[in-house]
Order: sequence, then structure tokens, then C-alpha cells
Amino acid sequence: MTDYTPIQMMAAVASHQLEDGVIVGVGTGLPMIAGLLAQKTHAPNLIIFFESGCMAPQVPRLPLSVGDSRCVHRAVAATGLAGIMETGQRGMIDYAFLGGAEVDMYGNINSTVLGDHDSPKVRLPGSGGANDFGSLSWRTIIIARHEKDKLPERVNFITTPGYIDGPGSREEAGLPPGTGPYRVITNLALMGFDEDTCRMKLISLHPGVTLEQVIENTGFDLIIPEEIETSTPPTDEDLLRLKEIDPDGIIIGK
Amino acid sequence: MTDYTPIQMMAAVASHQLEDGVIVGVGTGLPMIAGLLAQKTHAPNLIIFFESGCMAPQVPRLPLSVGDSRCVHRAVAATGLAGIMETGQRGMIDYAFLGGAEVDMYGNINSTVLGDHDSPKVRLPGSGGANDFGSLSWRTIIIARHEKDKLPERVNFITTPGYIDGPGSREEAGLPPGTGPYRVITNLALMGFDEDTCRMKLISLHPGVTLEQVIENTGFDLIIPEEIETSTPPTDEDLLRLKEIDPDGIIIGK
Amino acid sequence: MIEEGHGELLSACTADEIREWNRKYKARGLIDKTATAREAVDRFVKDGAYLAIGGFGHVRISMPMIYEIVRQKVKHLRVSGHTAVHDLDVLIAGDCVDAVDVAYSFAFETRGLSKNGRRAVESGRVKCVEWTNGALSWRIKAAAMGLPFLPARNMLGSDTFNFSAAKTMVCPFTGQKLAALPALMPDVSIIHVHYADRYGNCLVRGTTVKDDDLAKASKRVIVTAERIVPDSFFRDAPERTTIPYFCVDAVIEAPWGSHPCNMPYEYYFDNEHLKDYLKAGANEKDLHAYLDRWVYSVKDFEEYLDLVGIKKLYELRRLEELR
Amino acid sequence: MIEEGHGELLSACTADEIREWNRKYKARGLIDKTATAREAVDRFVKDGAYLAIGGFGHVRISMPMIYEIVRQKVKHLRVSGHTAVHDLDVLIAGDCVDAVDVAYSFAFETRGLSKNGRRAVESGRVKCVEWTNGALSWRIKAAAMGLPFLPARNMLGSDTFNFSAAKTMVCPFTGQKLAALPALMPDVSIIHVHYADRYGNCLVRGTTVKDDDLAKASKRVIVTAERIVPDSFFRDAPERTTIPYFCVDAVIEAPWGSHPCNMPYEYYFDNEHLKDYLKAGANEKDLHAYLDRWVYSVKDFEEYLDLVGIKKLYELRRLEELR
Repeated sequence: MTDYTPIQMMAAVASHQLEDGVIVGVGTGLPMIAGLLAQKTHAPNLIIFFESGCMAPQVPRLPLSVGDSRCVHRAVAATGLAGIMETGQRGMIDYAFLGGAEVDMYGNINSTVLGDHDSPKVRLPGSGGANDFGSLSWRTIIIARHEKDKLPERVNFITTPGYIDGPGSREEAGLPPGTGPYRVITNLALMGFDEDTCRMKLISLHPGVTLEQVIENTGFDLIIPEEIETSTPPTDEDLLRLKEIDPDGIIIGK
Repeated sequence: MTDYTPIQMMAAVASHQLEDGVIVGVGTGLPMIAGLLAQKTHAPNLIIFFESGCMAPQVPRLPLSVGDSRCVHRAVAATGLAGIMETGQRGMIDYAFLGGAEVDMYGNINSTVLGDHDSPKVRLPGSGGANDFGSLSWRTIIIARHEKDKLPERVNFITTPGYIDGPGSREEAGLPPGTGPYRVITNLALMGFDEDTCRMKLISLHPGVTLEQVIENTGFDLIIPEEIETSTPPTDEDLLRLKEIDPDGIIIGK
Repeated sequence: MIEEGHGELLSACTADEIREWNRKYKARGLIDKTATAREAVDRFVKDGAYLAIGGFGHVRISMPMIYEIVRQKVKHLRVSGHTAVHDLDVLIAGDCVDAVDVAYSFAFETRGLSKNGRRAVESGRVKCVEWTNGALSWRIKAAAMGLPFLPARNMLGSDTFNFSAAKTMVCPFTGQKLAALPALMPDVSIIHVHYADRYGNCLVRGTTVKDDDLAKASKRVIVTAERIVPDSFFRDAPERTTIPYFCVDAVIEAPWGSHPCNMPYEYYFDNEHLKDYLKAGANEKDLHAYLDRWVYSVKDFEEYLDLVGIKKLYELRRLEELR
Repeated sequence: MIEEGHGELLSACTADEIREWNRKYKARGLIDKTATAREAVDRFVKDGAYLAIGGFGHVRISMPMIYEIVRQKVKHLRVSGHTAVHDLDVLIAGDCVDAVDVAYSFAFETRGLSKNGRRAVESGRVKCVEWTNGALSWRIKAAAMGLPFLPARNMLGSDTFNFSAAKTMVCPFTGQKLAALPALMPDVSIIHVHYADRYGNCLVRGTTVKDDDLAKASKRVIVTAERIVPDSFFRDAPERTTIPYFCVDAVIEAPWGSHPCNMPYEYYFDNEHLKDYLKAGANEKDLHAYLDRWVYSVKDFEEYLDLVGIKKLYELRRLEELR
């Protein structure tokens, strides 16, 4: 049996969510790794966009910024933030792949602030391109840590809207119809969203993780389906590719 | 005494209206000639824009289109229609230099249609970039034929707004404040606009032209100032340069 | 008070329709899109379509596609006239056009008015809605940005506005009156470029006119290119890509593809040819003779170029190089 | 019903103010604008100014200007944080900043959060208004287009909106709800580019991020360039001009001008330097020691580069070339 770390597990599960031949807007950190891994395994024609303006680059190894040299390396076109987000606004970006400090049961993401906005306990970086990608892409995939206070019933601050207050909220807010959170990947499980209630719903547990563990570490009532699958762990091939992508272990660890 | 044609006279007077070191958006035909002549004589640092996207080109000889190779020749930047008009919209274009089939006493220009719009007597080309240049540039210079029906009290169709119905009309319409027609150059005279009434006002008669001739050939009550100047005719230098600009006599004639 | 022009909106689309179209019909992957003009017209240029043409009316226009549309007798087109010149005029000559969003049309700039174009409008055969070059560019940019409209400060206070489908609006921040220009998403665009790879990445030299936005705004985009280049041409310097591949549906190799019109940096106008064309426009009989000779009686653009002759083509290149 | 965020509009300007500024203060002619960073800060970066920085926070940023602003102790800046990273962080370290329009700020992406930046906000020293990268780009584009606002479909339904100065509006054509983003005209922008001529024409290789619009939107634009080239570089192929000269007020020759950050196609991050910087950010004492060594105790960017050492610089070029 292959030996892997939780972060390698997350990267593998995240990469499995991406189909071949679609366009994905990728945020910094683990989303980058997942996108690059998908390209090197089951989705060679996955098209990656980075918000800084990079279209379909051939990323040679892990970028340290979504705007750095490695992101634009051998891209087919270089534009800017507006060029990428306008492409999303006209419906051309299939997936957004984002991280978040807090994610709630409706898939709302907080990456702005903990505590009061104007005198914060912890100041986080803010939206970056996350609100744009999450508002304008068809489906949003979120990566988060599975801890009670990181998956609260309601995020402290909606940086990037998920289903906001539930069914109909996105449309009422004026967001493009047919968009919204699609998957949440944590160190414990893979989750989706219930079509009727727009609430987060368990899909699969990572190998060795119990349902109790997941419930205990979730800050809201997670919808538990009758059938719970087991997430597919990384293959030897996946681990090899992850090493190629991030040889210094910057995200994946050593 | 230098021998010149009415069209050479118009070109020279037109070129004299342009200061050095300003940006002028130039329409097709005689405005091109006037801009190029100004560059070759008193305004070497006159910056010409063509609506197709050409910024500060070094035009080698008369272009046949405001979008052709000669207009973009050794330009410092090439953009497009929107790029030029946005530069105008943010107040960077000092002069618009336009032609028109009809010009009325408020400097409204018709280049769209004679007769009824939907079953026209004569269909003309339409606005092109004229409405944009005339709306967004600070000052508009117009070139027209001096005939009664070409200078009517009211144009058949306002393609490009001048002062519309008089003082305050442009502002009321929502056009940027401080803009509007500045000069009208015909084969008989140079005209400006009265500050109080916004009506067309004679400035100078071309050499050999009488006031009566002008009044007779104007379709409205032209404001006649107490002092009437005589327009400065083309110099030998001007005529030489005109020949260089349009060696085939396409606009200037042979 | 909100004012509105009473011209017809020849091509209406909402921002959500733009999104749905792009989601369903625009390929994401890097696939070989090379085709012939015949195939491209057959697949993408339907009777009644709203058509936009890249370039500047008689500069950098896609003659292989225009001739092929005439040859295949496509009917009832509505055309964007953001400086339409020889492109639109030939389509009108071929009786392909019902209506035009006019900015500049029915004339050839320094060459004067087109008798053919004027006749079509004055006889009522072709209907006109009025816009400006800036307005049509911004309408296209709105669609390219995925927006239902863009605000602007042109068009106001004019009959151009009254005979358009623009509106006025109030700025939510300053309270000032602005023009509001509805997004324009053409059914199909045909754009002639200098370089394209087989996936559809394109470089336009000189002015883009509006073709970067047009490629993003259109449901279908057909590119003809002076040269097909390997994709490394773009990947080595991605800032030079004027149009990214995923906007494009078909790529057609077409050297001299703007003849008899100008292609900046490549060849100048065939002035003789254009003079003959404009002369033929004086009456329908001569115009048909022209079309018979240059369009109907040749199979494709290569045969047309043979008719023009290599000697003439080289002359046009020299004319361009001398400037 | 129109909704509005209750964040402060840190830089307000109407479309008419944009026009008046450009009419009065932007030179039209081709004049030599070469200057030093010291002169440029002295002339154009005033206490309390609204500042925008080109590039992507730690990619293609203008370090000669940022260091000079710190060195000259400019105070009370308000800064556009459309991915602000090392640029903003150094200005905060130098106590130059009062407020930030935040999209992404106070963090270094894969390197993690900045203790210095966080401390400044959490202590109340630096005030935040919330936006997104897309929103700030479109606000800048609005000013570049000479418009008072642009509509958009992001920001809606979020606290990002609530803590911004955006509004909602109704589309005049479709009746749908849209976000309305007010134009942003920075008092001064500093943009690092690959090539510039002495008049200010610039080429940016790779992504522009938003710098083409930023140059058009800003009252004053200071460009630092890896290389100064003759204007023929642009005139020979005018489609390569990212920023036209008339947007630019000063041009400064600055090879290695993005160090310790990345300059695509030229050199990669100085990871060691950035690691030391972030470590120094743990407390004010270490941070001041850092500034003393790298900013206050050197006269200009050339002296700073001497301190970095040519060996290190070549190493960063090799790191870039290996990708």
C-alpha cells in the first residue's frame, strides 16, 4: 500500500475533480498543485488560467505566485486581471479552484478577516481573485482544513459568495444563474452540495477517516448521504508527479 | 503672387488652426491633408490620431483610408477604435478635424442622410468616428463646401452634435462640458462660433471673396463681426508640401 | 428622464445568453481548427445571421470569406458597419444583406460614395440603424466583457442616437446623464490576421481596429491568416497574442487574403481593381459581370488569385514597401 | 432596490474631473522624460497621495520607486491593493501607508502571511476597504475609458461588497441587477516594465496584470524600465506598445528594478532575501534594521544593487532561465 501524507491525499482528490478539456481558474497554493497534477495524469488537455493574465501556460514547476514567471511560461496568451475575469464573466471559465480560511455550510468562503472588520482579530489577505472566480465561474471547488472553527455554520465574513443564505440567494443577489460551489476538499473528506437545500453534503471519506471524525470536526450539520464512498487515494504515479511539480516541498512538504 | 486653388486655400487655412504639441483626431479626406501640412510647416510636434487605432504615426504620404498602412506607418502605438475614442473620452484629444455634407448655424454636422431616414433621397456614409470625435474632443474643426444648401439653418439629420439648439444644449444632452465646434473652414471663409449664442460667426474671408458672396451662399444668418479679417493664403512652401503629401492630387487635385 | 433611440436592435442578447452560449458551444481544448472557406461558410454562416467583419472596411478584411458568402448565396444577413467599405459593398452586390448597423458604410473614404451601396439603401432593399464607430466598438466590448451594456459619453444629443437602439441612463455615482449601449454579440465574425496557429491563436500587426474584442464577443469566429505559424510563435512571447485560440472556431490559410484591399505591412490597395469595381457599381448589369468574373466563375480564393496574377500581387507588395 | 457598500471611497473622481486633469496636466508632445527615482518621488509622490503600483505585488514591481518613497519618508499614502505583496509591505514597513483598497494584501501567497502587514491592520494603523482583483481592475479600466463607473457581475451577495464603496444598479436593457464599480483614478502610479523609450512608450512582456489601463487611468505615471530603447523599437512594430508615451510623466532606467522580486523573462525571486525580509517583519526592531541596511543607508538603487552583489543577480537570472 502506498504511503502518503494528508496534503498529498488532498492534492490527489482535488486533481480528480477536474475533467479534461475544461478551463479552470486556479488560486495560489494547493489549487495550483491540484491543477498541475491533473494535467500530468488524467487531464492532459486541462486548460489552466491564472488571474494575473496567464492563459494555458505550460508550467514547468510550482510557481510561488499566481503571477510569476512560471505561470506565464509558454502560455498561449498573456493578458491581465480584467482579461481573465472578463473571460469568466462571459461564461468561459468552467471551474474555479480556491482555498479559504473558513468555509460554511452554504459554501461561502472567508479569506478576509476574523473578528470585527474594522478592528480585526486576524487580518487575512482578502479576496484577491477569489470573489471574481467564485462569482463568475460555473463551478467552484474549495480546499480547506477540516476543523470545527474552519467549517462553521456561518463564516465570519463572506469574501466569496457560495450559496449565501441557501436556494435562490445567488440569483437574488444578481450573480449569474447556474453558478456556485461544487466540491469542498479537506484533509478528511470530499464534500459536495445538496441540490435542494444548497447545503454541504458528504460524498466520500478519505481512507482511514471515520464518519464520527468528520462530524466532530465540522461546525455545522453536514448532510450525510446513505451511501458514503471512500476517496481514491493518490497512486504511486500521483506521488511521483507531485514530487516533480513541487520538488522543494513548498506546498506538499518534504 | 502665389497661384492656388480653392482646395489648396482650404487646406492651408485648415492647417493654420492647429497648434503645435496638441493631439488631433483626423477624419478622412481634407482633414488628413490639413493635419499633415501642419506637421510639415508650423506644427512639427502635432500629434495625429486616426480613429482606426493609430497614435502619432509618421505618415509618409496621403493615406486612402484613415485605417490604411500609411496611417499606422511608424506610429508609436497601435490600438483600435475603442482605444482612440476612450483616449478622447478621458479628455486627451484636443481637436477633432471633421468633414460634413451639411453644417448648420450651431455647428451640427450631417453626414448620414438627405431626406427621410427610412426612405432617403441620398444615403451618406453615416457617423464613422465623427460623432465620437465631435462629442469627446475639446474642440471640433469642420470642413465644408460653402453653398446655401450645405450650410442650412438646421441640418437634415444631426450625425455629430454641434451646439445642438444653442447655449446649454450640449450639457443638457449629457455631452462633456467645455466641448464643441470651434472653427468651420469653407472654400470662401473661416468661421468660428459666438460665445454667447453659440451661433456661427464669420472670422475671415479668403482673399478675393466678398462678404456678399458669403452671405449669399450661407443658408442662415451668419453673425458678421465689425472687423473682418482676410484669411492667410497658402505660401509657396505650403503648396510644395501639399504636393509632397498628395503627389497624385487625389484630394488636392492636379 | 430616460431617453431611447427608436432604431431596431438588430442583434439582441442578454449577458446570461452570452454565458450560456459560451458554456455550451465554445471549445476549450487545443484542437486543430484548420478548414477551408467553403467549409467555414457552410458550417457557420447561416441565412439571416448577424455578421461582423474584422479590419477596417477596406483594410485587413477577409476577402476569401466574403467571396465565399457571395458564392454560396447566403441571404438576409444583418451586418455590423463599424467602418464597412468594400467588405459590405461586395456582400450587398451579392444581394446577401438585409440590414446594417451603420457607423460608416456605403462609401470608400477618399474614393467617394458607392453607387451600389447607396442604391441598396435608397431603394429600401437594405435597412439602416445608426450608430458610431465608437458605439459599435463599445457594444462589441460589452459582449466581450460579458456585460449586457456599457456606458458612454458619445451619441448624446444627436439624431444618430434617435435612430439607434441606445438609451440614456443616470450614473449611479455622479448622477450625470450617460449613453447606455447594448451589448452586441454577432452570430459570426470573420477576421483576417497576419499570423495564426492551427488552434486559432492570432497576431494582428498594426491596429486591431476592434478585432480583439470582436473575437471574444462573437458566437462563432472564423479567422483567415496570411500565414499559419507553429504555436511556439505565440508561446515564446504570449504578450503578442491578439486573439486567444478559444475564441476561434475555424482557421483558414489565406495569403493575400485582403486583396484587392490593403493589408498593413504586407501589400497596399489594388487601386485599379477597386476603381473597376466602383465603376461596375454604377449599374446592376456591370456589377453582375464583375461578380461573374471574380467570384462566381472561380472555385475558390486561390483561383481568384491566379486571375489577379502573381505579377500584380508582387507589385502591390512593392507599393506597400515604398509606403 | 439599490444597495451600497458602506466602505469609504478612498479616491473619488468624476468623469469630468478625469477630463479636466488630462486636458490641463498631461503633456501631448514627444518630450524626453528620463529622470531619477529621487526626482520622480520629489515631483510626483506627495504625502496623502493615492498610489497604485504596477505588476503583481511581488512580480514586476518598481522597487527603485518603492525604496525611494520609503527613503524620502512620504506619509499617509492610500494604496490600491490589487494583489499587493512585497510592494505594499515595504511601504507599510516604512510607515508610509494609512489606508488600502484591499483585494489581496498583507500576505505573500505561497510564502504565507506577513506579520508586518497584519500588525499594521490589526493595530488600526492601516485602514482597509474591501474590493476584489477583478473589481479594482475594472475600476481602473473605468477611469482609463473616461467613464465614471463600470457595471460588473462580481462582488454581489458578499461582505466584500458590504465593506466596499460599490453599489448595485439595474441594467437599462435587461432589467437585471448588476454591480456598479466607481472609477479609480490614482494620483500616481509606478510601473516597472521591460522596455521603455525616453518619451515613455513601454513594452511589458508576459502579463500586463492591469498596467495598460493603470497608465491611462492615473494622474501621474512613473515608469521604471529594465532597458531604455530607441523609439524605433516601438515605431517599427507599434502593436507591441503596451503603454503609449502620453500616459507617462517620468521614465527611469532601472535594470534589476524588481529585485528581490520576480521579473518574468529576466530574473526570478531572490528567495533568500525575501525570507530574511519576512523574518524581520516579526518585530519592528528587526524590520528597522532591515530598512536601515537596504534602504536608508544606501543612496539609490544602484548602491542597493551593489549591496546585493552581481554574483547574486546572475544567479537569479540563471534561476529564471532554468524556470
